[in-house]
Amino acid sequence: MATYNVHVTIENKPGISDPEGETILNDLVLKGTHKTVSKIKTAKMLKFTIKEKDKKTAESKIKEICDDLRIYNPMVSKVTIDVFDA
Amino acid sequence: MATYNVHVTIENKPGISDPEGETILNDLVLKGTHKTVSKIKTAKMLKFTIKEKDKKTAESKIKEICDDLRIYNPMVSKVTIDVFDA
Amino acid sequence: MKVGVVVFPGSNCDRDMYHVLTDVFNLDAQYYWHEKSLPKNIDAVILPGGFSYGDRLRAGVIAAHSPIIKDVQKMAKKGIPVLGVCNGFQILVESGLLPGVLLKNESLNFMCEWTNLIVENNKTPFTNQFKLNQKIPIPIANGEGRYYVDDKTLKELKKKNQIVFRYDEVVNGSSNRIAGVCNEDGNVVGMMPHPERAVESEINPIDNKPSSLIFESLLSKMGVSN
Amino acid sequence: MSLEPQELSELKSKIGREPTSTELQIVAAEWSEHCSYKSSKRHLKMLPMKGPLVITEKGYDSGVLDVGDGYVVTAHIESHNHPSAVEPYGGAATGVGGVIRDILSAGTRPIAIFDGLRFGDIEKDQQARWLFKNAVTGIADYGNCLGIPTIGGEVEFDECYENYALVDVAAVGFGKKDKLIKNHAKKGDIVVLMGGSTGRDGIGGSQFASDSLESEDRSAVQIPDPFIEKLIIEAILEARNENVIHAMKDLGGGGLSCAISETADALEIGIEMDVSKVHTRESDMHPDEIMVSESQERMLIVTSKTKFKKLQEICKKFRIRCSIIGKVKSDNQMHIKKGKKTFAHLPTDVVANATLLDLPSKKPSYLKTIEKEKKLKTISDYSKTMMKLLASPNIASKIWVYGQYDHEVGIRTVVKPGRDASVLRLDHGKFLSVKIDGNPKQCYINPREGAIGCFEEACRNVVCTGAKPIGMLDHLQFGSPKDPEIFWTFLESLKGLTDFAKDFKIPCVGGKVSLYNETPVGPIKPTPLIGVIGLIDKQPQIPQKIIDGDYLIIVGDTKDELGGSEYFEYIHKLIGGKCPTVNFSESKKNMKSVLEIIPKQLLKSVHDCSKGGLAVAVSELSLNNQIGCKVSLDKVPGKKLAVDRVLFSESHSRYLLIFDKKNLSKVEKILKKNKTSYNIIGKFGGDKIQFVNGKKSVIDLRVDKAQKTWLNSLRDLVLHG
Ligand SMILES: Nc1ncnc2c1ncn2[C@@H]1O[C@H](COP(=O)(O)OP(=O)(O)O)[C@@H](O)[C@H]1O
Ligand SMILES: [Mg+2]
Repeated sequence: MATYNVHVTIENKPGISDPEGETILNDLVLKGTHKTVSKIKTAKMLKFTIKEKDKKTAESKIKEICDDLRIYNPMVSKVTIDVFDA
Repeated sequence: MATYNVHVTIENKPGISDPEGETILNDLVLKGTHKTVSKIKTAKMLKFTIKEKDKKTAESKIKEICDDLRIYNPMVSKVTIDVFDA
Repeated sequence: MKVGVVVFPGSNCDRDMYHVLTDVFNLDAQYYWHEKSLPKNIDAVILPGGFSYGDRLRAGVIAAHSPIIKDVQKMAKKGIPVLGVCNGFQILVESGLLPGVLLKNESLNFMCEWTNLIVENNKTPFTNQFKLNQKIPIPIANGEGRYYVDDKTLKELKKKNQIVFRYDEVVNGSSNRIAGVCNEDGNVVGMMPHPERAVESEINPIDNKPSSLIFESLLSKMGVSN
Repeated sequence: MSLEPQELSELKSKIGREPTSTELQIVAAEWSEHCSYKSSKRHLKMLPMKGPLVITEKGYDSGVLDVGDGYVVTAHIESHNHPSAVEPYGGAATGVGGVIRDILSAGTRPIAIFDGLRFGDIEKDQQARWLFKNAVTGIADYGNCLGIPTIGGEVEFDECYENYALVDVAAVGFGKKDKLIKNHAKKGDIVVLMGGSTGRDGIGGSQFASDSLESEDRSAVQIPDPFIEKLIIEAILEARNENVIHAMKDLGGGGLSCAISETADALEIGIEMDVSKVHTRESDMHPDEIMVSESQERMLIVTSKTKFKKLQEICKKFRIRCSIIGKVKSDNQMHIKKGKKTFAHLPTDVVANATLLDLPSKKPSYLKTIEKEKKLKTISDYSKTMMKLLASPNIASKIWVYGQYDHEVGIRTVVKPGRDASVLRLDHGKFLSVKIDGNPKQCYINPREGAIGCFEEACRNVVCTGAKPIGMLDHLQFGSPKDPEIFWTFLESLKGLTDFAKDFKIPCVGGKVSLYNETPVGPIKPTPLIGVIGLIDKQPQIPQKIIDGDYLIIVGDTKDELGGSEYFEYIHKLIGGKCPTVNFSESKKNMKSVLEIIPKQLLKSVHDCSKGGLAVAVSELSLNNQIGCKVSLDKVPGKKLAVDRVLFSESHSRYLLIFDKKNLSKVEKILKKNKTSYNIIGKFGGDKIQFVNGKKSVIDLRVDKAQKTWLNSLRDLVLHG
């Protein structure tokens, strides 16, 4: 058994608006002197610490948790899962 | 000039509690059948799209934006910046 | 008739709802803690507002996994009236009892204000005393109240008459100004605004009669006269 | 965290030996200004604390008022200034949490929150905007999650708070008199810690609140957890109903050190405690850290061994932890152990009672000339001035703030925020009216009259709803007390408040002192904040829609008192002039008349004149009702003054009464009978706000245009800079 850090990034699917990202872009960033930024998207991340026999199991386990427990709402969001050795 | 995707991850500094992560762990994940998870930490991510002459400039520019505009409060949070080619 | 008010850790409109059911409409209401089961002979179930589990991860998602939700699902299937208000609506959506999802308000802020609803479906157990298109002055109080469905689902909702309430004006950016929906059978209703805050004239600065019809509809559905 | 040299030698002589390191930490926490009130306590005694409705009980953190029929109202006020200045979101949120637990400690359910917010100039200063925005979100997120309505408050901006923030929170509770916790304990009882885990966050917090911001310990940040707090509230109220609580105290500044020593001292017992029994967040915490940690959302409970089982059951239901950390003894000592090893063993009265200081005071030299007025620039267009004032951050509608607060939850809110005081219905048919007010601009010019003015203004607001003031909360916020000039302003404010409280027979039921409020450029202006609680026996004055033809009467004289006014400070950038003063007998007379008219249900609306003077007060009525008005300045009672003075003077004790013409003679009859100074000054109608002087138009504004500006300018400023 080994310990893994698994990062789950939850973000809006393409096509679903992200008012928070837009607000940060328009009201904060572009108001200032930082004109080279063209887009901001927000996401939420959950960092799991998990003990499994290998990286692959860790990943599939977390995938299962995300789907079963509705860690993300499939109607509007998607997840990306990245596994790292702890 | 090239376009970069810059991911800014904002999370509570070590030693500072993360009530949201704890609730997700104890009231959702551990209530189910997923006992191999030992910790969950939440973080917020901002994904910037920026045009700069090189990777390094993109990174320092984003760092500057986050500090200037108080996108995070250095007293409680730390940020990690990752730059990717778009 | 017996009405169950389900209480989750962090519910905070449970006592308000209970007061309205018992003191205003003389119903036999009872609290049910989220770990308990619902009795078989219950006549209606209400999921009140609040911040179950502190709205962590997403409003309603953790409570949707509570043991009592299985019972609510059974009751719903049997056709028993179920009402979710605010966080209760979010829980119904997250537990799959109602379609759609509730996102952060477009303003990105919590919004507490009075608004007007329009009744779009007067066939549900909570709207049968309304005329179609009747207006209801009522307060909202939520941070994640923007109802969202994709275009395809929206068409379905319209076709199956599942839109129960719409806002009279744009309030939070919700799809089609939707404020409340029901399941296909019409017995499970979810709404973001708070009827329990609007049925008493003392605290309703506009008109408490329209909101009262939500509860009177339930009474009439059960054949009880108030 | 450390004691001053003379405090250290005092401690040594009191205990007759060298203190241990843990003892030093404990005593430093408890002897800090924040916990011990060492600079202020000796003087606070002057405030009248007793009254026919006041219930006193040892060890209460909140004031208790008997509101009849077996019911009580509790109230308390707190600030979280230093933490909010560096972490506005968490600081403001945990401020709410702290004051709520004080209300809970008495065994009453919190039913309302009030917030008083002060920041630098948000028009110029991006940092002030950031502080403001995040403090508001912090309060909203915490209060909303608890399901306790935030129903009133105030917001003010002044350059003296540059790079700083004052975040004051008051709370009100309600309950049955016979369910109040009667703090008591006997030998053999056990001491229980319930709630969140003890962590390193907030270590050094109370010391931090007493130091100036420059030397602060920046690790003193607390992470709010309103979800746990909500569960604590429900668990405690259930435990109260089951009678399993003997005594209770919330953990605030100074953490366990203060809670243990103060509880033991108040109940005249000893407590032996084992730090290894405390549920900690990290496993390697030192006893010193455990004793001074200011982790939030924790309560200390004294109960008996037999009742503990029930308490444990309740905590389990609400998924909160509770651990027995100690036991009650009869030796009046606090004995802190880890397993068998002793870390501190001190007499509780030594710990809980720091030696009080008697600091020198001296009248500040700036006061000699401040009341002299400089020549004002001439204004050619008062309509423009008026629009500018309506858009100014201090006068613009605060709807952007209270619209983010759930002010309806609990279904008690009869008069909602946005008017004067807010009104709650109670379970026995009576109503409670509450408002908090401060005015540092006036307090700077005249610390005594300014403080009295805040008190009168809060009373006025409560009176506008038909309530009789029954209790007061004060929160005294000043710079460093070691500066004799600052300490003088503190004493003057306190004396003023005392005089008013005694004369009006309004007891002080609670308060707080916050000193060392210093920004990098100097001390803040004196900022006393006053909360007034009023009781309505029958029917509150609920604002009704004003319509065409309604009459407007002003009660009270308008005087040449523009020092500290928005007109002087915002329009003319002038700090100085004559501060408004309260004439006690006039003030009482006006209150009496208004309180006599309201129950007769003759009035549609009652509003007081405060910030921005008569011009702003009348405009607010117009804007809230979307109707025009025409006011004759020459009819305003008082000595003849220039038009700008009549428009913008901030004289106290003035009320606006709005009513249907048909009630005129009845209203006048009461005013005349009481020999109240008043006059009919105008009428509502049309779609313009108009002020005339004789035949001459002074102000002429379109209601719709003015309303848009007034409603949106604060939001636009916050969101778009
Ligand atoms: N920070 C705040 N939180 C909640 N309500 C607020 C806040 N600031 C202002 N309000 C509300 O807005 C209204 C006007 O406030 P204010 O101008 O301070 O009133 P007044 O001039 O009568 O003292 C009041 O009802 C007040 O309670
Ligand atoms: Mg007022």
